[in-house]
This record gives sequence, structure tokens and C-alpha cells, in this order.
Amino acid sequence: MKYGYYPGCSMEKNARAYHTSTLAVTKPLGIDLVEIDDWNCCGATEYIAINKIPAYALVSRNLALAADQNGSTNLVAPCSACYLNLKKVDHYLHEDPGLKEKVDIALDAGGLKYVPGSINVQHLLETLYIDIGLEAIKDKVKKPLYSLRVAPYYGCLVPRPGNMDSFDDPEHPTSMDKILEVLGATVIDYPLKAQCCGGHMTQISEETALELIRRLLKNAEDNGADMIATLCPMCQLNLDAYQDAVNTHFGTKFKMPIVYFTQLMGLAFDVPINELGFGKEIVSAKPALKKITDEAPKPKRTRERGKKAGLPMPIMAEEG
Amino acid sequence: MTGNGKPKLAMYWASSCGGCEISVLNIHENILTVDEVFDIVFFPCIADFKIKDLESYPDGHIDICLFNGAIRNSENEEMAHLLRQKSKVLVAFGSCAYEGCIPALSNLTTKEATFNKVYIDNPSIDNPEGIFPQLVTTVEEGDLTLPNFYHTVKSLDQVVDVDYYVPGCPPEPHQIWAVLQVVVGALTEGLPLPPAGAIIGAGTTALCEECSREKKEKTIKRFYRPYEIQPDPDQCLLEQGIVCLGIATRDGCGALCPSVGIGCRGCYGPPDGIKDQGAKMLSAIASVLDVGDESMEEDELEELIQEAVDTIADPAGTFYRFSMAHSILKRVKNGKGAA
Amino acid sequence: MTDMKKSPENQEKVGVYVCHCGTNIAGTIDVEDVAKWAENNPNVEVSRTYEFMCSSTGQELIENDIKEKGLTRIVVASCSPHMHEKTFREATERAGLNPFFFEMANIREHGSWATNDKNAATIKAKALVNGAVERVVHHTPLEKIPVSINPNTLIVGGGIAGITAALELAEAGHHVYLVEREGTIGGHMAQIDKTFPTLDCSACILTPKMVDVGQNDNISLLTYSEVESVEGYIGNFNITVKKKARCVIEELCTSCGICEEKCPQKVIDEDYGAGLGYRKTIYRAFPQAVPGYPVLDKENCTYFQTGKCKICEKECPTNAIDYEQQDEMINFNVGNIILATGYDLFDAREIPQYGYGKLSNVFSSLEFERMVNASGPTEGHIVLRDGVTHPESVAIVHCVGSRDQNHNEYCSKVCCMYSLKFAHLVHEHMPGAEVYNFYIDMRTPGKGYEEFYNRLLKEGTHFIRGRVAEISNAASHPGEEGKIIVQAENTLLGLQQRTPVDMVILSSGIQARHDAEDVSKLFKMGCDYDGFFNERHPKLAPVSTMTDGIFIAGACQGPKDIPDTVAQGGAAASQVAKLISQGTVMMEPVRASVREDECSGCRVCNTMCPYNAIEFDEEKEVSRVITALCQGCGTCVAACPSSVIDGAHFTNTQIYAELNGILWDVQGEVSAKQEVI
Amino acid sequence: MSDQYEPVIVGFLCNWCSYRAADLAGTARIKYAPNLRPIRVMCSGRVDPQFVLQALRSGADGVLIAGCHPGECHYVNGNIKALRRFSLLKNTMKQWGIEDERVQLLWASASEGTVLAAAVNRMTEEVRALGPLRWGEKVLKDNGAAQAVLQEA
Repeated sequence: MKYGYYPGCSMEKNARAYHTSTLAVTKPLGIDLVEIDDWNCCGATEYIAINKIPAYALVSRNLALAADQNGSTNLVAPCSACYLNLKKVDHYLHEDPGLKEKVDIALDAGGLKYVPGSINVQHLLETLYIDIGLEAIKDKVKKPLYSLRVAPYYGCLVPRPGNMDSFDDPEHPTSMDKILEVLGATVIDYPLKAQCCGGHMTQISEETALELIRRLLKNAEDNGADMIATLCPMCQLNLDAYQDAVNTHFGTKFKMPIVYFTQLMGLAFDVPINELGFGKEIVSAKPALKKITDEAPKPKRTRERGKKAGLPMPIMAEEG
Repeated sequence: MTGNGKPKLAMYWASSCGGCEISVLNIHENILTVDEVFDIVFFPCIADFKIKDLESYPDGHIDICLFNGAIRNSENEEMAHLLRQKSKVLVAFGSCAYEGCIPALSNLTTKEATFNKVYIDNPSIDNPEGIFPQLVTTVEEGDLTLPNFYHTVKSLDQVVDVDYYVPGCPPEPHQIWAVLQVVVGALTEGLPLPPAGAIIGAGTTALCEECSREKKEKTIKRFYRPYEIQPDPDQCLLEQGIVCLGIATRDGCGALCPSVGIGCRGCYGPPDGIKDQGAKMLSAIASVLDVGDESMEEDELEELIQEAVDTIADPAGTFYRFSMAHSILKRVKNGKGAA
Repeated sequence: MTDMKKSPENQEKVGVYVCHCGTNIAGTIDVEDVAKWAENNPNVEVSRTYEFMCSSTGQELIENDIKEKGLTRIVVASCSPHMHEKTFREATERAGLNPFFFEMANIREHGSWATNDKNAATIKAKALVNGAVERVVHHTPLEKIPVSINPNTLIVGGGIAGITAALELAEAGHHVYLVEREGTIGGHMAQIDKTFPTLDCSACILTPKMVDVGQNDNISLLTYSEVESVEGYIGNFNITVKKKARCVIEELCTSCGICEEKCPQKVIDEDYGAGLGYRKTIYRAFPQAVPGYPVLDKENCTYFQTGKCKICEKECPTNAIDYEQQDEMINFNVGNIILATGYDLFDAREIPQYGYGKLSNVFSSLEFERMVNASGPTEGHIVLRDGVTHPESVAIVHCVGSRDQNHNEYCSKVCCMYSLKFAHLVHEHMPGAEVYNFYIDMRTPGKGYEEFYNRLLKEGTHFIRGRVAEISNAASHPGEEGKIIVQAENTLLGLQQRTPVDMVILSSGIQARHDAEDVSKLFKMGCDYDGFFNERHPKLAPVSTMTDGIFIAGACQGPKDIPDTVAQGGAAASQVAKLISQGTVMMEPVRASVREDECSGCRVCNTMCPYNAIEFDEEKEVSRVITALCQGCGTCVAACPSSVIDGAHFTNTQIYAELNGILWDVQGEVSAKQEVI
Repeated sequence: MSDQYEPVIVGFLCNWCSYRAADLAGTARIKYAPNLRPIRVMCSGRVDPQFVLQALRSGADGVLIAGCHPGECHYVNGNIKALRRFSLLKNTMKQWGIEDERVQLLWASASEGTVLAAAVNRMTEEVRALGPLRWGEKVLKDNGAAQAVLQEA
């Protein structure tokens, strides 16, 4: 099926691994990503905060182009920030005619126009989880990622509360968990999976950013993760590139590989590894990937009995 | 005006197909008795009578007039008034006169649409100038006139008072004979006539009474058009999903159609005490549609049921095939409607 | 309609009475105008207005007119028939007319209260009055149908509500069938340690009542049983109960408990023990269980799983064990039914970010109840999941699953109070331990409740006003290491607050039983949006339902604490007792009947009746309505294609008459002959 | 009342849910369009399609049938039968040229006074927008003017 594709600034630069792996896994799933011609920056997280109208106009231009080109009403953005901006602006234009008027002037200057709601903005995760579905993904799995303990990390933009018709629970998202499960990986459930990675705090107040990053890494590690899977170039960059800084700053010894969930999908689909952009990450994923076994690990007992004199844990819903 | 003292019989054919006359002749050798008993004074279908003959009769001259056909145009109405004036007993004979019948189905559309169909859109018509019949056409010899084609088809009792109704499309010969006997009895031996306004030559309850098919509890999942299904010879047709109006139709015909695997069309009209045969039929049929239950989500439920009722093509035409003129609403709302 | 004006009923003498209802009606509707206008109707003999028609003088007005003016039909235009139809029917009857010669026009609820537009309200009132007048002339005399009440009663649910109701009735000398799904009666109350606010021991006040139930000859106790089918109607329900096989012959069992003692197989006790403790596979939920017979749990029993063991059979001194025992169907008749099926606790797993089932030291409220209970798995010691360590700090989270758009929007009423109780118990068991109660609003309505709250304030509980966002083990600084961190916005300080504790208790709210909807269908009565059973009237008939002869008590109607539940149990019992002492009830004669001589036997109506009140006479080939079963909905009347089913008091003639009456101003009636073609 | 045309809507309300909903709307002093003229029936399943037609024939501009929500019917499933009849009736009405908005089916439980009031308001506006139906005079009486000469046809 045909989808408009909005790579945004990072996909072909620092997030090349995300870009290539995305293309590598979407093709076999029958997703035909058609890049929007002449797209521009989404304004990232800052611009909207600084200068609304131009920021909205900037984003609207991409929507207008998407609506204008390649016939698909679906627009996929793999970058969380791009996704949220596109979706948000489409929503605001719809809600606020006054705003639309102003934006229309800008678009009109460029000979463009956009009818709010005519483009359905999706995050890549949404496309895979909702449109394609777990079954279809499962069918493509050739080399299950048995025994690999992966902590899915959603960041704060995709599951943001109040995000109009969000495709997942903002407080406790599980869509990536389920995808990783069908890939055969052991999914780590940890409380911070939807918390902030620091975003551009690394530039503004490094102290703050490092603490946020540390908490994430530690929480994932404490819960036994071999690696963290992300769906956002910003998150990947922060957790990966700043790990060193965190270690020196806090005297910790994190060696937590941060990969894109699409890379793991590629592995499981048995896509040639060189097409998946492994090796581009700073903390190498290789050692972790070695842990993958051919046999599925023994399922842990459905119900953890307390030690001697201990009290039984409650049965978990899906088990009990 | 023969003075032979025989009761005088008239039969007139307004907007109808003529099946009623044939049905009268279908009483076989009894027709001779009719001729014996009655003095036929107006019966354009079988003998040459002119309106002026009729006009020349004194009022109430005719003892019994069998009027068949609906009131489609001004001529039909004029004749109705004239015959009413000349007849002691005026009988709405057959479904058209009684409740509109097939002609009244055109009440489901408009006069305009009907004309376009007949004089323009009809494939067998070549009428490039799009000429419609004219009320008055002037030629050298003078003015030619045509009757006014009404917007709404009416039953006989909607233009004149009617003494009796004989339902059926056409009425069954044995019923006709029964009716005539009653009249003869009344006229010759002074036997009592049925109360005015009575429906004669038919039963009082619904057709199922006469239908020999086996009836069970009705749980119908969908409906079939006759060509879609081979009905079981013994089971109730309705239960098999064939629309059969027998449940809301007066008995008296002997359940002819169901007996040969065709759902009752409803030509004998509703049994006693029913205002609107179509609505009643609709209600009953929808009631026994066994789709959807209270456990379902509201949308799902509505969808399922809509699907099921959609298996009945042209409900209005089906349920009101004969009773349109007597239905509660009588005709389609102006302009809109099935066309 | 013209044809109706011809009808002889036209000679009826109707009295019309338009009520002012103080200003409730007269304030919006020109009642004088309505009354005057009504006189124009040929059927109307007198037309008056009066301040309060429902007052005794108002009623006398009607009675006198009937006597003096020889009225034959009465129309009162006032409030909803659900309010005063009964009142005016009685007045009509007192004056010697058939009570069903009365009709009501609802010009208050549907009229004056529903609009401010005086003109429109008056027009509407005229329409409604006219409709009632046209209708009432076609009314036929009806007699209420007497139904004799079977003095036996079915009570479903052996919790405190059911127990109370059962004892009330039994002690009044009436026989009761008490059906309980579990192996013992007692319900949730038996799981609880102490009761707020008085803190008396739940078991101490409950078990004596349970024993009374067990010993009362008027109570047939059917535990480990479920109602399979319910047929019939008030006064005479036919009930079938499935008595599940407990593999113990009750006649032989002496409840000595040896089988339980010797049984080698131990499993986690999910029901009574809230999953915190263990039980044998042949067991009594708790020592004071009533009845005392154990239940054998086939799913986990070694013998049933492997075919070996049979130890209980060997050990039983009275050979009461019977592995072959089959489920048994019991059938009996009752006159009334009380549903006291109780509630389910909200399952905290539905809020994953609260960590229940993931973080070992997050406990459900029921788990904690069992824990602090002296007879529970820890003999009343408050310990962490490891079974030994005492927590130094405990967080108690209110409103789990309640007042929450994602789950239950309503307030569960009891959580605040039992959370306070928990706080108190922690203080009591472990002086020095810190207790944090996270609440949205503190709701303590009830005798001694607010005082209890004040007491807790003095005991040093930390009260934090804020809904908890998440509960995790993700420490953000060394001080949080190894702790459970409860994150919430303290709305009084306007601060995000992270509170590290050793133990968290989730105070789950009350939910309708998971199968409440099936039950309501089984008993042919309504459930509300949340699944709680619908009462007949929220204020004036809280334990009655829309179905005559079926009553509800306790939390199956909505969240309730023990005092309210007991009160409702008593109330339901007295409702039933009233009916039993009346002996018979008079039922609305709104019933369908088939004019058999005109029925063609098409059988369309046969599948219409939800109560199977329509039978087909194969002999005569006609359908027939069994009056006793008919509830008068009229669905068959609407379905009958030849209109030979009459729906008493809602006949076609009456409805057509009312219809044409209320459309008095828009008829534009033209006889067929005038209609231009 | 303003000079604008005020539609007349007949409401067949079931005794247990929708009639009580209307009672509740009143008791709660919810103000809604006074255009509804209710007729009480025991169950929406009692509503014979003939009633609906007769209401329109007798001058109503619209008809509202209201019952309990599916699954909440006091008579278990009378409302389902109402829904079945309503669905088929609507198909038929289309052929009579009667707009969908004029005959509506509504579920309103005894606690949904607001729902009922809102529905009546909405329907009143919808029917007002369609204009008067007044079958007797508008459709049957001056039905395309009898004397219309054929040229017009």
C-alpha cells in the first residue's frame, strides 16, 4: 500500500540507521513509502514555542505538499517530533479557523492550499502496529530474536497525552512491546518507558539532560535489559551519544546499546545486516546481539512463589 | 327499457384490465342463469350500450350494478356518478373499484413521471416532439376532448357511495356466483340483503385460514425473491422467506397462489378491522425477522437488521400492491418518491 | 376521526380536571383557558381547574361530580401518571366508576416544566387534554387481576445483605431458599478483618448470623449452587438451581475437617484468601464456614488430575467423600426473589502503571485485609512480600479504578473509609511506621466517619491530596534506591511529589459483578450503564425493581458500606413480607388476548412473546394468550397481521383516538370525497 | 411563540424508559422544544406502523418512537422488534417520499432525560428545516391542483 513518507531532517543524517532499516522492513510488508517531494523542516520542538504562525505555516506546507502529491492520504513520519508537529498542526488548523486563515495566506503565497483533516498523519510505529498488524509482521519473521532482552523506549512525544486519537495508551504504551514480542525478543517492562530523554536539554542544561538519561539507562538495566529499542532519532541520539558523558558524570558503567526497533525487525526478517545500519550506533550492539539463541528461552513460571514463608505474587492478567 | 320485470343488471369497466368481466363470464353455464334471471341493461364489454342509453334510464332503474375499475380520470368519475344515480345497488366489483389495485400503484409516483414514462421514456414510443395528450384538440370539424388524467387514483367509494364490495383481482367465479345468488334471492324471494357497506363474496379472517400449508413458529433470517428459491411444497411460504401477504389478506379465494407455491399477493384486501393492509403486513413481516438480539452493540444490531430488511425489494409496491388507494397515506408526497 | 364520532361512546359524559399544581403548572400554562377550551369537545360534560387535584378536596371534586353530574369518564390533567394515576383511579372507583374509566394528561413533567414558552405550553396542554378525552371515551371497564403470592422466597447471594434478608424473613416464619455460588455464605464481609469506623471484628459480628442461617429450619441453604432458570412472574416464580458437585455427601459429613487436614495438595487460595494464602484442594474457605461441609476442588485435586491419591476418601471417618458425585438440578417455586449478588473489586492490574503484580510490594486492598486478619496467612502481621520484613513506610492509594474516566467514573463510596481503616491498622500494628494516604477528595459521610478521619489525623497519617500518577521502582536519587516510589502531584502544595515507601496498598473501588448483566437477563430486569441493577425509583423505591416480585439489596445495586447493605437487606425482606402477608396482589389488567374465532392461525405472534405467554392450539389452529404469563407489552398486538389480538387498555381504537385527539389543531381532515385528485 | 413555523411531532414513548426519561427531563426542569406531543405505550414494541402512518395522515410533521436501549427493555426485547419494524418502515417511507428525519427511533433510558430532550430539540430543528408535512391538506387536498391542464404534465 502507498504511503507518503516524511523523513524529516535527521533520517538521512544522524538517523541513517533508522532510515535504511525502515525502508528495508517496510518493503517486505507491502508498504510503499513515497517521499514527499521538496519537503521542509518541521520546526522541531522549539520553533512552535517561539513563533507560532510561521511554525504552523512551515508544517502546513509539508501537509499541503503531501496532499498535493502521490495520491496517498496517509503520511508516515518515523521521527517522533516530526510526527507530533504534523499531527498537531493538522488538528489545530481544523479546530481554529482564525489560525487557518493566517496559515492559508502563507500557503497561498507558495501557490499551495491545505484542507485540514485531508491527510492522515501516522507515526511509523502506528503504521506497522495498526495498519499492518502483528499477524502480518509475525509472518515475515524468519530469525526470531530469542533470548534477546529488549527494553522498548517510546519517549515522550508519541504517547503524549491529549495527542488527538492517540493509537496507544499515553500512560502505558504497549504497541512496540507487542511488536518486539512477535519478533521473538524478551520484552522488558519498565516504568520509565514513556518518560523524557532530555530532548534538546543537552544543549540548554546538560546537567538536567544527563540525569534524565541516567535514570532511563539505569531503570532499563535494573530491569535486565540487554539493549533499548527506540522509535525516535532524538531519543536514540541522547541515550547513545551521551552515555559516555553520563558515565563520567555519575561514575556509572553503562554499556547499553540503543537501536531502532526497525533494525531489530530487520534482523528478525533476516534482512542482510549491512542494510540495517548496525555499527552506526556509538555503544555497539554486537555483544548484545550475540545473546540471540536459536531456541526460545524457557517461559518463566507463570506465578512467582514467594521464597520460604514468602507470600505469593498476584497472577498477572494475561496469565491468570 | 324492457318491461319483462326481471331485475336489471349492469356492469361497467372503469380503469382496469377487464379481468373482472372475464371472471364473470367464468362462472360457466351459470352465465345462462344470469341471463335468465337478469335483464342486462348496461354492459359495454359484452354488448353494445351507449352512455345515452344509460342517461335515458330513470334514476334507480338498475337493480344492481357491478362497477369494476379504479377512478383514474374524469371519465371514470363521471361514469361512477352516473351509475350511482341510476342504480339501486352499486357494487365495487374487484380490487380496482374496491381499493385501487394495480392502477393505484401509480400513486407511488407523480402524474408527470407517469406521463414521461408512457409518452417519452418508453422504448417503444417514438415521440421526438415530446407531445402529450391534450384535454382539448381543435380540428376543422371542431374540438376533440380527452378525459382529464388525475394525479391520484381513487377507489370507487372515494367518489360515490358504495353499497357492497366484492374483493379480488379478479373476484373468484364461485364467489361472484354466490354474490349474484344472494342478490337474486333478495330480489325474487325477498331474502335479506347483507348490511350496506359489507364486503361480500369473501371470508372475514386472514388467508392462512384457508391455506393448507403447514405453519410453525416463524423465524426468518432473510427474504427471497421468487426466482431465488425453490419452495418446500408443504411448509408455510413465509417461513421459507418468501413474502406472502396471506397473513394480512382476507380469505375467500381458496389460497390459490400459495397452493401453487406463489406467495399471496393480497388481492382480496385486508381482513376485517384493518386500516392499512400494507403497514400491517410490514409490521408482521418485520416482527418475525429473526436477526439481532438484545446482547448486541446498538450499531451492529441496526446494521444486521437493516441488511435483513433490505432483502425485501420495493416494499411499498409489495405490501400495497392492491390496497394503495385505501391505504392511510393514499399517495406519495408530491414530487419525491419512487420514480 | 369521523368514524369514531359516529361510535356510541360519543354519548359518554367526560369530566375534565386541570390542575394548577400551585404555580408548577399554572405558572406556565393558562389552565383556565385549557379548561374552558376543553368544554368544546362534545364528549365533555364538566371541565374545571383546581389548585391541587391530588389533595383530598381535589379528589372529592371528582367524586361529587361523578355522583351529581353522572359523569362516566374522568380526565385529570396534572402530573405524570407515574406520580398520581393510582390516586385518581382510586378516587374514580370510590365514586362507583370503574377505575379504568380514568385517563391522565401529563401537562406538568411533559408540559409546564419542560418549556418557558407559555403559549406553546398551553397549546401542548390542550393537545394532551384533548387526546386524553378522545381516548377515555373508548376505555372499557377492566378488573385488576388477583395473583396469589407463594409465601416462599428465593434469595440469591449469601453475603451480609442476603443473610440479613434471609434471617428477617425466616424469623417472620416464611420459608427462604438462600442460594450462594461459593462453598460457604459470608461473602466479602467474611474476608474483612475489622469494620470501619467502630473497628469491631468483622468475623465476630458476622459468624453468629451465619450460624443462625445454618440452623434456621425456615432456610434451605443451597451453597456451591447457582440459579439456572427463572420462569413465571410475581407470586409464582419457578426456579431451577444447579447444585454443583462438591464431592462430599452432606448427609454423612460431620464437618470434622480431617480430610482437609490430611489432604497433601496445597494451592493458592484465590477466592477467599485473595491469592495471598494457601488452601488444600478439599477445603473450607475458613474454619467458621457455613455450611461446614468442605468442597473438593477438581481442577487441582491430585486424584482428579492423576487418578491417584484418594487420601481424603481413606481418611474420612464417615465415608462422606464421593468422587462420582454429579451436579444436581433442584426445582422449586417461590413468590418473590431478592437479589443480593454483591460486587467485584476493581482489578488493579488494569492500571499497569500502578505496578500491581509487577512490583512485589504493591498489594491489593483485599490482600491487605487478609494480611492484617489474625486468621490470615501472616497471622495478622503486616509484612512485605518476602513474608518477614516489616515495612517502615506504607502508601495507601485511594480511588483506584474509581472517579477515573478510563475505568469507573463513579465514587465507590467505601474506599476512603477503608483506606483510613488501613492507615489506622498500620499505626496500630507498627507504631512508628510512616503512613501516606493519597486521596482525591476525602469522602466520609456517615455516622462517626468524619470523627474517624479526625482520629487518623491525630494518629499522624500523612494525607496527600493528589491522584497518583505512577508507582515505580525507578529511583532518581540514592534515597529512593530499593524503595517503591509513588509519584503524585500534591494539589494542596501544587508540587510534584515523589514518595519512597516500602509498601503500597491500592484501595480498589467497587464494581458490578462481572456477570451482572447475565444475571439481570436471567431475572428479566435492567442493569444500569455500570452494570449495577436498576432500582425502581432511586429515592422512593430503592430495593424494588421494574419487575414485580423481584427486589435487590446491597452492593449489587451500587457501591455500599456494611450498614447501608444491612439496611437494604432488611428493607427488601420487609417488602417481601408485605406481599406475603397481603396473600394476593392485584396486577394491572393490561393484558393481551386473542379473538380466537377470528384468528387465522398464521402463528406470526408465536415468537413475539418474551414470556412464552402465547401458545398455539394445534386442534383449533388458533393462537392463545396465557393471561397469567402475559406482561402486557403489546408487541404481539402490533405484530398480529389481522389485528385479532387486543391489548387491553392500549387498544388500537384507544390509541387512534388519542392520536387524533392530540393532533386537533393540525388535522386538516378532509373526507376522501372532498380530496381533490 | 415566534412566527416561525412550529412542527408538530408525535412521540410514542415506552412506559418504562423513554416516558420516564421525559418525566425526568421535566422534573430536572430541562427546557426543550414544546413541539413533542407524547403518547404513552407500554413498550416501543407496541408501536404499530399503522400508528406512525396515521399520525402523519392526521397532520403530524414527524413521529418519534422512543424505547429503552437494546438489552435494557423492560420486556426483554420488545425494542428490538420495534427496531426491526422501524427499519422496514423506513425503507417503505422512502418510497412514499417521506424524509428520514420525519420518522425517528430513539433509545433513551429512564435516567437519560437530557438525551431525550436533546433528541427532541434536534428532531424539531430537522423537521422545521424540512417544512410542514400536513398530509391531509398539503398532499391529499391540493395535490398538484386537480384542474391542472395536461400541457403542464
